[in-house]
Amino acid sequence: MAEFLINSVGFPEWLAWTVTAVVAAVLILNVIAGGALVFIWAERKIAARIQDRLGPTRTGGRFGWLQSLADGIKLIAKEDLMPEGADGMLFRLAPYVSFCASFCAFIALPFAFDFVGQRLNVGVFFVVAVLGLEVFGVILAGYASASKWSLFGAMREAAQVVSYEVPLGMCVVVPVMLAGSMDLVTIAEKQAGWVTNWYLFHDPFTFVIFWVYVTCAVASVNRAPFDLAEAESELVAGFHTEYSGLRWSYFFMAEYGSMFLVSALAAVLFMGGWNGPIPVARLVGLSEGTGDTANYFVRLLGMANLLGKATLGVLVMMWVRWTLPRLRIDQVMTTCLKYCTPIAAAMFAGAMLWQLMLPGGVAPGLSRPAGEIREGWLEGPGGRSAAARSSAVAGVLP
Amino acid sequence: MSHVADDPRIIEFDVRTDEMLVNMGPQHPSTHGVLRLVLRTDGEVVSEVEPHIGYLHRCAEKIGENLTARQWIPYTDRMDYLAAMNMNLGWALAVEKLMKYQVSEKARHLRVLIAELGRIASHLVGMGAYGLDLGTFSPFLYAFREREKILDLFEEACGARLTYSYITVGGLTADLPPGWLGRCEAFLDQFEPIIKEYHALLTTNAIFVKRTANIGVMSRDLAIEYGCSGPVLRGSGVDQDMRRDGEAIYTAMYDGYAFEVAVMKDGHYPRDHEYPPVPADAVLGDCWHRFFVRMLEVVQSMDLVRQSIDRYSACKGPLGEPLKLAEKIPAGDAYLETEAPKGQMGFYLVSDGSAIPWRVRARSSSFSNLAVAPELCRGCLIADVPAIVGSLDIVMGEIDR
Amino acid sequence: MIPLAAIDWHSVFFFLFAALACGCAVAVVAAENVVRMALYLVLSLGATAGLFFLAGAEFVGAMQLMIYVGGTLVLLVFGVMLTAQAPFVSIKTAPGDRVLAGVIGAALLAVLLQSAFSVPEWRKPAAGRDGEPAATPLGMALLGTRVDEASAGAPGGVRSGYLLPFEIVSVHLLVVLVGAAYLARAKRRRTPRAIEVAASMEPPATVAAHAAVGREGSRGGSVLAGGAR
Amino acid sequence: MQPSLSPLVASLLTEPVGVTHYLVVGAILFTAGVACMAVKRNALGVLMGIELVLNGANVNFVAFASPYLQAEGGKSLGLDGQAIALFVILLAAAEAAVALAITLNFYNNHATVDVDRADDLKG
Amino acid sequence: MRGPGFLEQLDEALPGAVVGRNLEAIDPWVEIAPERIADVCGWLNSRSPVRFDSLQCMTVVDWCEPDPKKAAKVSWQPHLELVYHLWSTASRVSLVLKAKVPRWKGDVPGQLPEVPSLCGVWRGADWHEREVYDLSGVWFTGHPNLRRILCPEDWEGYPLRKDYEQPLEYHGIRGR
Repeated sequence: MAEFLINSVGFPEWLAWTVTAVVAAVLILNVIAGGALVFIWAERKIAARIQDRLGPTRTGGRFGWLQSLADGIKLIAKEDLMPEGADGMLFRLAPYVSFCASFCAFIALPFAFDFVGQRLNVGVFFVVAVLGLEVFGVILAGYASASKWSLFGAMREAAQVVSYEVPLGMCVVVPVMLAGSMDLVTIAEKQAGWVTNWYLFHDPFTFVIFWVYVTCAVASVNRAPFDLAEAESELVAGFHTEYSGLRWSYFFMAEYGSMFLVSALAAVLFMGGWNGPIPVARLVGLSEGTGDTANYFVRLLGMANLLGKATLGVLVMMWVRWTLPRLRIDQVMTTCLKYCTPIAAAMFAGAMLWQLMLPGGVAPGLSRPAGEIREGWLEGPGGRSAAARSSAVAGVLP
Repeated sequence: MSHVADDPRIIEFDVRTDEMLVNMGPQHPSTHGVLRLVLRTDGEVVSEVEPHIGYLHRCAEKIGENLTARQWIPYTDRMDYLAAMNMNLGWALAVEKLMKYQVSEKARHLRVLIAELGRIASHLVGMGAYGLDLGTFSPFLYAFREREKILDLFEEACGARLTYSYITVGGLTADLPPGWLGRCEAFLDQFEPIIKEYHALLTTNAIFVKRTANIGVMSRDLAIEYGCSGPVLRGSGVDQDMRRDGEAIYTAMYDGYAFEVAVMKDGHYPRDHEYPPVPADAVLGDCWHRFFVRMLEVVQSMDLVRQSIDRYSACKGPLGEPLKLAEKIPAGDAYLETEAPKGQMGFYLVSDGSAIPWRVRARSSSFSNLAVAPELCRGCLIADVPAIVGSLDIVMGEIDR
Repeated sequence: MIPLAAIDWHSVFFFLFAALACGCAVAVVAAENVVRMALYLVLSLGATAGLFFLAGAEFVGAMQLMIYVGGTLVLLVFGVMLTAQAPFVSIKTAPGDRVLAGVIGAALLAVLLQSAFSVPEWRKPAAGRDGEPAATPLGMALLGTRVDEASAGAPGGVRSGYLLPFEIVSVHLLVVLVGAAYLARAKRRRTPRAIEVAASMEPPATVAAHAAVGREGSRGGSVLAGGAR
Repeated sequence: MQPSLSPLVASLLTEPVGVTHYLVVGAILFTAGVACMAVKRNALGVLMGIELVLNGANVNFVAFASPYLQAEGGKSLGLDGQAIALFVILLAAAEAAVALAITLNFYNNHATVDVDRADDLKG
Repeated sequence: MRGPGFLEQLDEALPGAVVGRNLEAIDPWVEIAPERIADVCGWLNSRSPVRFDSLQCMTVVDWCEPDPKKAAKVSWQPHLELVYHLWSTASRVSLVLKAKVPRWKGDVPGQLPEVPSLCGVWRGADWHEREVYDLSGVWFTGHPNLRRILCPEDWEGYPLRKDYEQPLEYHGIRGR
């Protein structure tokens, strides 16, 4: 976009970049805020349909489209209560900490080739790391609320999220290993083409680890059946028991933001990102580099593809939530430590051996002399830009 | 600071923590009304639970000393308001026992029909609310969907949807409207396959089993000693059902009806229907068995309703009028326990010969069933408390009266 | 007024993060409440991660976020909560200690700042910025293969990587994990779980045996009325 | 913007940051950490001070390692600096785990986290 | 083991405990000396040929006519009558025990009559006795936790007594 502004519109460079940055930030913010509205509406509709109800029907026309907006307005107008014994500063700060963490992770999430807030060569890592920060808001909320139920919720969330980061990290490492890069764009591009190129179907180990990832992702964003931090039948509402109004809605936006994020991450890591099951763009002759407009169109298509996959993931989470009972905290921890972690570790090892043993695998430093790798690295074909660098490494590795 | 280790079984290695007193209720989503549980917890582990009741106390017994026996019927509605028909029946039978009154054959079968439908409705709520306690919302609404249909039938029969006052002293307030039986049978036919869905969603669900199997195990002796009754007692393997074992005036109502008490005998449940197998983790007397007994009783009640429909329609002649509102009751006292959905509902009536009872007493099953909760919850996790209390299927209206 | 075009946004973000990091670090010292201290520390370390990103050390920055902020500090907050009883949430510091710490801190800061400004080359960076993605070379270095430019001039062409330190650190982490788990143990009594209570009670009589007893009385009714029935 | 302040601010905002800038931040973090260790009586506060100190050191390592911040022709530490920073982060995690375990043990035995009360070995 | 023969066994085991009986009533009952009630229940629970293993219901009937005109016509003296409904799970039979106690101990208003607690016999008696104490005002000696259960802890009076008068106000809430 910046190049377009500079070259076609004639903006000075600084202005072009500023405008680009602002637009990107606003877009991401809107994806979270707007996405949360849509997803809340969807959740209500889906829950209603699962339960033989209709859900919202009136607000904003036939399907209650504007129900969540109306709710949002109600929340803004609602009195913002704070318990007497609460730690005021932390209590006020906590929702924003949660929301910011969820928001920040979107910076590195690519929506299509080059449709990314900031392309980081450690993108996967960044997303997972920042997502883990959301727990701080929850802990602070639980502590600052001066309510025992909130504290219970916060402690559960802390224990749960920190534990689930271990298997989640292991699951995420597998596609990284297959792609030979931690750059989300590179990982997605490696899966371009037909559905068989998806890492989900790369080998049996990745197929299994995808489901481990799904479990851990659901747990790490606190959705049923792992929603212990806000278990309403046990802890009233868990960490946000004492919250009301706009601050409470920030927690909600953070929750839906993270749900979308982990789904999008799953799509990028395992399901080809913006590369669909069928390479439509390539089949009809629209591929990268056939001109600016066509290129742009392809990317828009890719973005729709990714958004579709991520939304599907979110919908599955909703489906699960309205179907399954909730686990107990010790069972949640058992699931993590006794099942998810060992399975993830075993699948990781399996995928590694698969790469090593079978032709076409990547085994850096083992199959080639170190000097050769270094030479390849230094004299990569694609010039000296960062993106080209990573592809150079990927290219030089067998 | 030194700690004396006396029994290796009760020594745990953990971080030093402090006990915390937590109020669960009276405004809490999972306490089935206005029950207040004071939990003494150590982290997630509950060391002591103390139920505080009385938030719904409406002095029903005192009111009963100022009304005639039939006038008190609406107050029985408000005891177990989820099975008001069965409450009406219990009181009506207790008064009839003291008066040595026998209702007509047609009224008898109609009473069975209504009472068993009431049992289905109550168990549906119990089942759905239990799902809610365990964090799954949908079965609750599935249960309510079917209960609504029963309430529609009740509404047609007596005009009310919650507090019916339909069964009354000396019979029932009115006969069924025309076509009612057909609609009732249609409901049963439609409802029967749905039970499989409930089993799929809850009974056999892996997470549900994990949450309920081997949780809150109540031994047979504990259940009996606390005077537990109904599915709570049968869930512990005690073969007792007042419809079969009760007093003559009550069991006579079920004379000729074929039903098998839903209790685990010799390691298995009655096998007159397709039931899911008992999971390996489940222990007799745990939450799962209490829940399962309720599910079995729904099927059993459907059978009974079908039988009663046949018998009722075979009865010729009038239903018979109920007793006068201010009918004098002979002096004396009588106590009768009936098998309400939640357990044995006992009514005790002392009369001095006038129309107004001298003393009225309602012995509710939930009262005794809840009294065990502290025993069951000792040492469980916080998440188990709703699971255990929910499996007792209490109704506060009945406990506090 | 500075023309917007002249602003070096890299520097602006640097100052933003630097101010956050330093401000929160000072706030950690100044805060009395231990939970707030933890919050400030989180913000300070998070901002430092931002500085790492700005310095081109993306992998280190992400590591900082993941391990330091996401792991270590959650652990720390856990510790705070476990010990956060009213008297310990804010333990007051003696004013004398504060003054002393201020003096020593100021002296230390003066020395450090002096050394920071002492080398002129450190103050004038090159205008053109060209970094390399460090994640892959770093990963390879940890596996024992150096592919970065710095190694190009080294004798023999390839310098050794960090395989040994990497392994040592992994073993170290394992040892620490075990050690920490061992240290944090404490003996404590607890009430036996309901299951154990149930297990220690006499086993329930079999239903069959019970049923045999039950057959004695056929129907309900008073024990006293038996003769009449 | 005040005219007197303007040149300094302008020079700060328009010129690229160098190693010195990072070193200053590192120094402040380090000093804050040291002060924290000295001042706090809560064992966890002391622990936080240690984290700050390690973090201050890390800032320096990363600054020296960064090719972005070097002067023309200056040689950066390169990967070595980043690797050391990584090891510091890992070891800080290990250190925090052990220190926390010690703190909790101390709390178990003394029912306080005040380090001034840990004087059992005092003669 | 049913019928009057059962009573003879009880008499034999605990002579003097049974002070009255009515076997012709709808629910035949036995009257027990109130101070012996725990012994009798202990015997019934553990040593009797028919094991009464659960206490189903327990209540108090207040025989007192507050209206002096009507009081002149009644045939009984004012007293409290405790009624215990026992149930034998094994034999599926019930038993009604009654015990008469004065309305006030030593006829001093405010002094609750005392009866031995049955908590040692059946743990389920706990709540029943608390309710009786709360609503009818009988003190159960040996009860581990005899507090009000349905009414608030600071409630005054015993609502199920016939001469109970509703308070005019309770914590600022109008009563009448």
